[in-house]
Amino acid sequence: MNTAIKRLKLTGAVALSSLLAGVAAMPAANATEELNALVWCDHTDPALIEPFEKKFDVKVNLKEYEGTGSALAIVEQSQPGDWDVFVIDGVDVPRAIDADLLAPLPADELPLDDIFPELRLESSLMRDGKLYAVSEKFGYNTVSFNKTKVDAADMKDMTVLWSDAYKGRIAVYDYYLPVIGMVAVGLGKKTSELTADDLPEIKETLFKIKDNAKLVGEVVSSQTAIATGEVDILVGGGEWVTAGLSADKPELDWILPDQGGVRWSQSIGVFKDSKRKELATEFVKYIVSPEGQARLATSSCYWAMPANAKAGAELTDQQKAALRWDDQEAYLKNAQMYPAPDAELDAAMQDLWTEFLQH
Amino acid sequence: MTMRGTSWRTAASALYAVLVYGFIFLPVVVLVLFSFQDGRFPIPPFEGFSLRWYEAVLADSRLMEALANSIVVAVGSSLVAVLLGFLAAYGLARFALPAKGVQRALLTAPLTVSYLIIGMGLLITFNFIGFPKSLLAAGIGHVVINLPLCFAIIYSQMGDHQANIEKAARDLGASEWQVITLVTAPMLWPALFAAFFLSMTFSWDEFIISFLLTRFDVTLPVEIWSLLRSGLNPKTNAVGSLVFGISAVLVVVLELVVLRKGRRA
Amino acid sequence: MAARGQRFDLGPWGFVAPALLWTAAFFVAPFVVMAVVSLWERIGTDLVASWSFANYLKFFERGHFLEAMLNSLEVTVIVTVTSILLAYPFAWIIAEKVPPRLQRMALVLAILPFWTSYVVRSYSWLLVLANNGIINETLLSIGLIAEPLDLANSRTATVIGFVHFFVMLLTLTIYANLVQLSPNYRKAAADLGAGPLSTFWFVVLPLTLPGIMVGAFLTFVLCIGDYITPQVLGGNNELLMPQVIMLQIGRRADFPTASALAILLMIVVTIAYLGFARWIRLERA
Amino acid sequence: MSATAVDVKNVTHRYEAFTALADVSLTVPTGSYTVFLGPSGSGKTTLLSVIGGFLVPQAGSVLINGADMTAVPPAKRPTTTVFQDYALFPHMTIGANVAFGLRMRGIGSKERMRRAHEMLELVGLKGSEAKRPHELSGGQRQRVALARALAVEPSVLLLDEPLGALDLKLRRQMQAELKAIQREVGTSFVHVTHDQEEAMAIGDTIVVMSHGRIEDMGTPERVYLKPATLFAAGFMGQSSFLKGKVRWRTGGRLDIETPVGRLPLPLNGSGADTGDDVVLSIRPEHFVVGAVEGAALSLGSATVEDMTFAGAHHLAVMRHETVDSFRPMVQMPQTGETTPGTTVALGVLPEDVVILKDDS
Repeated sequence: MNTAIKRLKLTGAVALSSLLAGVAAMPAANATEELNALVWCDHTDPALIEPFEKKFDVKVNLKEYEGTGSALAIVEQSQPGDWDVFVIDGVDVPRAIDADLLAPLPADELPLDDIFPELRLESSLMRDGKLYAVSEKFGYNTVSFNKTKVDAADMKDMTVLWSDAYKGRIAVYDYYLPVIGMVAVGLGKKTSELTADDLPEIKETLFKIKDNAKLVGEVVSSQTAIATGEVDILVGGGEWVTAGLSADKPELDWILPDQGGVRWSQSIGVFKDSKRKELATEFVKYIVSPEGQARLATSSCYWAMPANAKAGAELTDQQKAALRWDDQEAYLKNAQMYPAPDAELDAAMQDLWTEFLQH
Repeated sequence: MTMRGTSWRTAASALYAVLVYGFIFLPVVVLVLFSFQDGRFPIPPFEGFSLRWYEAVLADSRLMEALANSIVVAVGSSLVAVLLGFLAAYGLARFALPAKGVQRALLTAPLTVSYLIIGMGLLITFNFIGFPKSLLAAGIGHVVINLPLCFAIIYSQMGDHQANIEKAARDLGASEWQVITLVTAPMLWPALFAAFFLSMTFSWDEFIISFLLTRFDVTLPVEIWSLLRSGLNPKTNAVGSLVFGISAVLVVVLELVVLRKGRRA
Repeated sequence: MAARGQRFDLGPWGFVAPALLWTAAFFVAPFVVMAVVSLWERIGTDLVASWSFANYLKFFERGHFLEAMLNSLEVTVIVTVTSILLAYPFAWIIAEKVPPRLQRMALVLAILPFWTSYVVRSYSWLLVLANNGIINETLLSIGLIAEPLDLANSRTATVIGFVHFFVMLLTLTIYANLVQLSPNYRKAAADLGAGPLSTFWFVVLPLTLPGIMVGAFLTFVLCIGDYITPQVLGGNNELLMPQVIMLQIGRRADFPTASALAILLMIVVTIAYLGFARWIRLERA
Repeated sequence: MSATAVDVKNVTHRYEAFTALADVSLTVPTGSYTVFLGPSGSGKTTLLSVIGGFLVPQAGSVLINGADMTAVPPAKRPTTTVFQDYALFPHMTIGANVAFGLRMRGIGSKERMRRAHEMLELVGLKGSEAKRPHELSGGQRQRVALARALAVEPSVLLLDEPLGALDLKLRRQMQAELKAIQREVGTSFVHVTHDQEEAMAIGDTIVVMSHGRIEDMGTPERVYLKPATLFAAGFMGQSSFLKGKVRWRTGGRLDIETPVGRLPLPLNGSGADTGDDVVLSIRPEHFVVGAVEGAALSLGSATVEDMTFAGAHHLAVMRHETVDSFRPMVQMPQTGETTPGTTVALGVLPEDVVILKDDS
């Protein structure tokens, strides 16, 4: 008995100390400096981050979020200087500039001329001649679908989503801005001119979609739903849903309906209160460089078009096909930007969205 | 009761038990099975056996870091919770203090409040006083939820018999400190261990408080949550199966070694 | 007999104070802060100390908040009742039908899935319940159904996910109660002429009721405050209170509204506690 | 060493409305075996706690070996206690349990173990050092508790109902052993019990307590044969009581009027005086049954109502022929023809009657 207990104590002590030793050794990347970035999930791919970490002997801490509102909420819950790099929706950059969050970028050090012209977005990203953020990735919130189960021709008309043709076979991406934008486009409105007066009609349409929808989900639930056959149509989907899955699920496709679609674009900037602005700027430079762009375009969370046209040289043909590299000219023409509501309209849209979820 | 009646009842009981066990283990079996899926989707059909998702998990430095963070928080917060719970239980069980009922109610009150609300309260408060989101903040939250549990478990084991044993130690010349370290704590070892173990389990699996209160140094459940939101693949199954495997072995070993012994005692 | 504390006055507060202070600082104080903030308002990006009940009024004015509370209550009640009904016979079988030396093993086995990560467990249910998940595939292949059942992404899925967790928890608590029961009670009842059913109904059930109620209350508290299960399994087809609260925090940093909702949720739990109170002595549980 | 081990002076202690000790004074001679006897709630355990230092009385003082110990904690007193539930440390071996007090006194482990070994040998548990409390029987645990308390060589050993948890046979055996051990070590023992047979078998002095007061104190023989109070007479063994009134007292004799007639009695140590109400107490074995002759006084006759067999003798409960309230309990021979319903003549020798003040 006695020895059994001693043995037990010993085993326990050994297990615990080895555990603690392991824990202590764990944060192996004992890099000298750290960079804190607030990002969408595509930036968390080690294949994207590790080359930068190695080159600058730095540890990049990444916090992912979905939706500018969440990002601003996170910033609000932090202390000044906590954050260095900010990846934010292009249309929301003015909000960030208004809130005095961003620092000007050295425009001459960035490959601005290589950015697709539609993505330069001077009106949003620049103010008083200073550049505050640079576009890095873009794509579309339209309709993804399973072409073995759904007639691709049907998908050309967005109104099919609120008829009951595909009742119970639809999933909706749970992010209010693109989906509200899409519906607005479907209703023939301009996303850039939305006001509170447009909301009732949008609400009515959204509720019709909800009646047809099986679920409303974030990136993974909606991806899971369409990949597992839970649903056949994903409203708000696009290449970011299907491109990464193309190898395993060739039957998944996406389309820009005749009414058009919503184009999203991410941009990247440096926080004004950052204590490591130089390093942060280096990170921005890396992300918009052709190599960084190619890795970002095909990162694990979701694929989408790089903003830098030169990234094409770094991508394989198969990757480019999945991204529809060659169709971009036509697509860009038929897509509108995300809505960029002011704070009041934004709150109204979020309430609308909560009601939509609860409908 | 006839023999036939008895065996019919036994068969019905056995069937019921098998069904409930099936229900309980269904998600676990599916989880583990599809962690070996040789394809991108953890759903039928099973395409073949592969360990690639386990490799992916072990190669994922963020997951491994989160695992380490979880261990630190679970061990650390449980130690604090057990220590505070033990001291409070000792104080309340052994001394004449005013308003004992109120004190006990206060100490156990967090049991009746949802983790979400506790986490949110801490988030807002820390935000106001400028205490940064961190592993430490999450650890503090975990102590809040585990302290009542530890207190209740230990307090329930401090009866009159135990009081007499402490009295005997004092009578034989032990100082107050010696009574606690040489008699009370070792005597209550099973209760202390149970409290620690339960506390570890809860902390290990706790999501919402860690989610609200950490920034980069997230715990494993929060990292798994991020993993879930960033794409569908059997990696989630693999990490879930790993966690389950390790914990299950630990639990069974504890059951066989420690609790068996405790029962004999 | 002996007066405790009159003799060894080495500052008994020193023992109790750390835990009390911890609870005061990290439980009571945050709650007070939350109560204060709930009277403020978020206007635009600013927090305004407006000292009004606007956030509480919002709860009653806006249908979707109230609806979330009702959904939460419905789901929680369904889950609590279903879990008890499933777990009681199961615990009884383990306590009565399983040979004593195997009982602990049977019990450990019954709660082993506790130790899969909670988040992963919910996700795993999503895969089990999916249209081409294991349940639908099995039912289809044996020809029991022609079309896949709509199980995932619904209230049903949320309830199943919850029930799975709480059946394990309740089996544990009910079993503990059943084995504590002296076999002499049942012998006495049988001796006095009660059949198995009346023995159960008049003797065993009333004696185990306090234990069941403690378990039921724990289930209630944990269920009504949980975010993960409905978020992963519910498919956003309806929102429960924790989801609405998280929406306020996560998407707009509207702490005043979130605080008000949290306090309302706490009031509901407190009412439930009072309902359960006659059975519950938490600190001795 | 002082001749008085424990000197309790005017100790009073109350728990809220309940008076546990009311102005209690007593002395325990060094090297004696003293037993506190009384029903539960009589204050005997409280008194032991006061001596052991677990309780500071609200009034009065306690001297041990002549030094005032009233407010000294137990650890600093030359007393140790054997608890009713033994209070063995469940997580320690028997050896470690016995050596605990020595460890607290900073004695080296070798010496401790040697002493523990000695003590275990003394209580008849040689070689049990490595066992744990749960491996021992109740009687063995009791011995360990004794060894543990004696190991630190206290001048006074306090035993709080030490035999209460044992079965009767073991109890009688342990009584003898306790007494033998006490003689061997010479330590003063103070033993609390509610079992009067145990008290008589074991004590040099018996202290009978009731309602926080000392009712009687003396050798077992004295307390049994000449109890000082009605309570002591009733609590120590069985007695039959007969009320009476002292008609007159002359010299060493009393003439007492009772329902069964006038009884001329010697004083028998009583302080009763003319006009006092008294109670006469008679032990079962002191009744003279059948032929009441010689010096025996006649008490009239009584009918046997019930007989119980007590091994060495029978015990008869009787109803007096003329006095309904007098129900003598009478010891009858082991063998005999007396059956319920039989009427017999009763008598008693004058010197066997205990005359007590009627304080009811």
